[in-house]
Amino acid sequence: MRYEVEVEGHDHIFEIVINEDRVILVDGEEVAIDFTDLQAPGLYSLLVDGESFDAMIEHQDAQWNVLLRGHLYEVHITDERTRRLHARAKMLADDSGEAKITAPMPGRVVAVPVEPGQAIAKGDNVIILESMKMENELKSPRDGTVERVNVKAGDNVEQHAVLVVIA
Amino acid sequence: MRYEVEVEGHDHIFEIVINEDRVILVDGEEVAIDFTDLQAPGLYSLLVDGESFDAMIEHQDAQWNVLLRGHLYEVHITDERTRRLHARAKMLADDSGEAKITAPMPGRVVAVPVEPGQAIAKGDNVIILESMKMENELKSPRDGTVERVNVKAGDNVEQHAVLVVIA
Amino acid sequence: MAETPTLFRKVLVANRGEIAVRVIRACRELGLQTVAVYSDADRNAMHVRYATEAYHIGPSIPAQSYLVMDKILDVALKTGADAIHPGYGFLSERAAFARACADEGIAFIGPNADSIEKMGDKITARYTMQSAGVPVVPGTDSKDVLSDEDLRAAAEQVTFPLLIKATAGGGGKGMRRVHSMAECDGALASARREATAAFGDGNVYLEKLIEGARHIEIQVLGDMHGSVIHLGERECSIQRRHQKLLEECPSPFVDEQLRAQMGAMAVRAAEAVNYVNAGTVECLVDKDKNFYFLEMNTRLQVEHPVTEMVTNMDIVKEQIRVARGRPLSRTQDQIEMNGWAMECRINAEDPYNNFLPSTGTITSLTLPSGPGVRVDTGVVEGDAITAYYDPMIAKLIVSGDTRGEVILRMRRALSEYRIMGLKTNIPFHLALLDSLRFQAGQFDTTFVEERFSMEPSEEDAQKLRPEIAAILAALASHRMRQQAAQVVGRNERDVSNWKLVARADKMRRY
Amino acid sequence: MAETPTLFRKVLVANRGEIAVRVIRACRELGLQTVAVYSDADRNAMHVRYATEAYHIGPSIPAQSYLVMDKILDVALKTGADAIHPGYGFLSERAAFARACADEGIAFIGPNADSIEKMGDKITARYTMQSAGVPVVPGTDSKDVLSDEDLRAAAEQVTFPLLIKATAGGGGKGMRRVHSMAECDGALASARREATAAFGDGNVYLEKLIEGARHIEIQVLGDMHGSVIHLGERECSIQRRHQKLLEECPSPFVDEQLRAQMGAMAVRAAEAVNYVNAGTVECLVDKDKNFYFLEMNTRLQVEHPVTEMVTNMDIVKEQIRVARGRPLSRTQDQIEMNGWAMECRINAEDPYNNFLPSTGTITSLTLPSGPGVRVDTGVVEGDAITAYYDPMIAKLIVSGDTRGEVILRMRRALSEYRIMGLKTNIPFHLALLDSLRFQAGQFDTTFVEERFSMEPSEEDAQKLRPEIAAILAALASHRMRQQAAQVVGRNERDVSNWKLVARADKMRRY
Repeated sequence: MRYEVEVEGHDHIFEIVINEDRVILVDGEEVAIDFTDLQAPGLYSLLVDGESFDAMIEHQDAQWNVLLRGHLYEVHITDERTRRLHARAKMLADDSGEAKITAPMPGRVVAVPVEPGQAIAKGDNVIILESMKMENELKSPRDGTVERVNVKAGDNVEQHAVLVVIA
Repeated sequence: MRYEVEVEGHDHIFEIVINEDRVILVDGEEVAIDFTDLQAPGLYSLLVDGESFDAMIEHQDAQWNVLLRGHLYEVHITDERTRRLHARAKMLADDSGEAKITAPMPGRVVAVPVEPGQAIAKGDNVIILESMKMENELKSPRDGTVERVNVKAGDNVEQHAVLVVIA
Repeated sequence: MAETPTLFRKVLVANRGEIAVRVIRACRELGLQTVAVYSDADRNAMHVRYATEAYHIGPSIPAQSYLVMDKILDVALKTGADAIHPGYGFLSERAAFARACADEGIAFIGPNADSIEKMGDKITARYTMQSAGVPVVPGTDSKDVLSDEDLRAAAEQVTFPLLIKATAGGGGKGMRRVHSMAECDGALASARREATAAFGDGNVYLEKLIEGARHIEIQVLGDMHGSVIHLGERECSIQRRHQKLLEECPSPFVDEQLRAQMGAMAVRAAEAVNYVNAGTVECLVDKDKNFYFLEMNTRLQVEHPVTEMVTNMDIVKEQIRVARGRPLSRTQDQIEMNGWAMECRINAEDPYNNFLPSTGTITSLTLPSGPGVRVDTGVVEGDAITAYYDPMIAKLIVSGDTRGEVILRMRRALSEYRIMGLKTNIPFHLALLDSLRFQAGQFDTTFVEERFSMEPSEEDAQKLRPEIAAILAALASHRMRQQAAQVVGRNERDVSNWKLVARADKMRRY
Repeated sequence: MAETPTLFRKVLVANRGEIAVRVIRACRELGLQTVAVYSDADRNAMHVRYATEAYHIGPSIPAQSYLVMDKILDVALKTGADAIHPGYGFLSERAAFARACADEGIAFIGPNADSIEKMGDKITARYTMQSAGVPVVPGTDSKDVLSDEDLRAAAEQVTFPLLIKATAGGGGKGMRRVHSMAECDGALASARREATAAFGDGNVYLEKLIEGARHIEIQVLGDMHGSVIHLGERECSIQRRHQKLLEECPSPFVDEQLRAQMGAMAVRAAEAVNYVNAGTVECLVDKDKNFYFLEMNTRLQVEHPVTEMVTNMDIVKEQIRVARGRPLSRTQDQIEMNGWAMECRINAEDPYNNFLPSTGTITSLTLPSGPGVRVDTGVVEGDAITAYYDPMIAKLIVSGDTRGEVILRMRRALSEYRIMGLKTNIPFHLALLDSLRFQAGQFDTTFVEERFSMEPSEEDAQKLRPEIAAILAALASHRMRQQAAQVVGRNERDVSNWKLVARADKMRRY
């Protein structure tokens, strides 16, 4: 099986081929590995040429988070075909699709300092959400216009609820 | 559901009726309880009239081991009919059925100080088994005669293997 | 003031989480019975299971359970508890609660209601301290309730930058930093809102923002026989949004002379309110080692363990001792500080995503252990972390001979700590320990927010291993596909294999 | 003798389990890289995961992996390790291994080969100690290999009761207590068999059995500059079949004077063999406080942590320090003993069934934590405990101000320790701590076998709660039936519910 693996923030794309149990190909080079998953779901042990790595790994679809030696690596895995499709889709969507501001946790909306139609800049506060007794400011991920506001001050919201949509 | 519960070594038999969630009958008396099982299989929390008990429970068939506040209770649970049958079977079997000496863990047989036909007393050594680098003496649970010896010195045995049968 | 020693038999712990467990442990080690109280969310919590008795007191929302005095007093009376330990937060600094306990003949393991009152209102506390000759941070000097208009006027006099603080405050709630008049209105509104939510009291006052200041506090202990001693300082400048994240004892900034001065000041402050039991005098210390009284926390402090490790005194046991009317077990002369200790607060929050709180179920948990490592926690595997309570799920405390040894040991312990199922700030602590300024002890209260980043330094970036991360992700992904294929390919799984079940379960959760 | 300090960069740990983890932790805290070695059974073990590098060295049987010098030296040379820490057991007391390390230019973190040799052969050690004026237990005085006939003859002179001991011995292996000539032959045969299996050497000798004696040992440390110091004693009389189960520091039986005498004797013993690094002089102490040299363990001792807690010295870091050629960090004058510490060895064995070893997979694990609690362990949840290795899976170490506080704290910690999936001796330790004789410090090495029972005392029996056990079992049984019915009654389980999966899994395992 051939994987294209992109490690974000480090400008690295690796081509990794996994066929045998103990030897994989990384950008064409053979690498001796010993990979096991531990009882705890998400905990793995990897030996690479004897070097020992203990990692916590979780994923959502093609997005993988690898916590290794205190650093978080965000990793995208695709096979080649999927990768091309994604690249194109991303190009089309960038700065033109909708951006949804969702509730990162359950909480109560304290204030909504924006209203539909309003132009906003990246980093502007769009929602103030109280959770665990603290106010948390949710900011716009990019420039745009407020397309929809689904909540008002005082509302209790569930995790992942879409609060505001930026167009 | 009605259970007859015998706690060994304490000469207690309780009749316990469980129908509702929060109230059970113990020997006819209502007892308020709150019983939950924790994530770890075998770990339970019980509140009885507010008193808090944290227990480790495991069982094999009708034999339950309850480890509670540092003490092990051996508990037999039966419904009434089963209990009567068992009592009768036990009466018939006592001191007359076979007693099997089994390997409590994998190991190597070091010596077999008994042979078939030999009369032995309760507490006599019947097998010396080496495991984890120590010799362990397995003793006869009662008086009787050695009926069968299934192993010889030097044999490697699996856990639960029947080593000697006492008749 | 002297009272006959009272023998406690049973202590009710009016709290939850790690501090309830901490108090129950101390009681068990003193042979005392314990009574836990719990909300809906906490039926299976450690504090319920470790206590001798446990009683349900209502829904998960604190306002309907842990904050309801009557419910807790009812349990105490019903169970015949001789004493109540309030922990920190919740009812710990409510004078009315201390008073209600006293009225019912139940010992409140903490200061008397008067001391709480005098220190609880931050404005009154400022006055009391000024009268006792304790230096306070310059700020609004009125004892009256201040309107927004009053505050705007006062702001000009206090001069910017300044802090808005809640009169009933504590824990950074209702606190806002303001740099100019333009920011004033918004900050006032938001501070009052947060203060109202947290304390049911929206009143605020102003304090000059002392720039480059450290937050250093002194632990004090008083008994009913008039003795007050201090146990030295704690360095608490590592904060984010006024929430402490890492504390240490001693402070790398404090020398013997400053310790003696601050200690004497703290004892004076405590004596000014006839203080009994454990308390903490929080101070700001500026670059020139001038110190200012900020507030006194009239309760056990979250970070008390670092003082315990260095002074070798069990502060909770000492609290129980003095609440029984006995004299403090040591005099000031007998307090020695040996070695170094550090505490990392382990919070359920995502350091890679603006420290947003993270909720979920702890699917797997490995505690660090070995020499010099202490964990004070209130959660075990399988526990759910909800939005009802504080996101702090544990305190990792490390001690050793020197600050250097402790930093290396903390790094080791953090890297052994494995919490699966939700995000924690462990990567933040690791990054902090790697920062050269932290290692050199060069930081103030603004350090984390203004001069710290989760991005590795250039030097540390050299040590990154993106290829290993890529290999790990690819292998994990590959294995998951294989296992999914296996499971789908069977009509019936081999149910005797617990690992397979765990794996199948894992896969579904992704 | 003095050598230039060597900077270590990388240490190979030639061991497994808790002691390998202990050494790796110390190395990490010193900024040293670590190399682990592992057998088939240990691929996922903590020591493999916590080390910087890890190499497979063969099958699970120690004779084909952890005991094979060449395999370990190969890994050291391949990885460029500067030093090897042998832990305890395995190769730690093989003079040939220490010598082979030296020949390859690798520092052996332990004494030199000559010291090991002189102390390793127990007969030679007796002679050496007698020459140095150290009192030894009366016994056979021949240096020759003794036949069964020789030994029977010598037995008459030594007089019964006596002990048969393995010449190459240690850890109680090949040791037998003999009360009369009639028992002699059987005991000799079985002792020789066990000694051959454990050491590859079936030679034995005889020692008078000192009745009512305590097993008390002195920790010593030596450096390459000729300094030898002692860190006081450890009380190790709580044993079963010559296996220590619980150790404490200090000993309730030792006063300042005896400590000084035994300490001086231990230093003399170490100096007699030019001892460098950490070692332990084991003694018997009779009722009248006469003490006799038993043997010297030329390695780190299992129970070293109790000394660490009381002297506040990290013995493993000190071992690395002196192996680098540096002087000891403290002189004898600087050694202070403060407070009390106790260690319970947590073994996978069934105290209710003649302490038979228990194997299996750890399905769930909760470590005790909080103030004064240290756990040194080599296993985590999911690990399999096999019959290949020692049944000791962890050491629970507790420290506090007084022996009384420590006993109560240990009770508290033991009751928090939850290991599911196999039997452990935790109930034994709890019962021991409850015994009045133990609490009073009145015990000798025969206490556990001859005067202790797992049955509760009459007083403790009053506290038993058979009705609660009955209720618990009935409720657990009832719930299991209900859940079984639920699962069977559905075509498809709700797979998003992880608790249900865990329960279903649990049920199948029963």
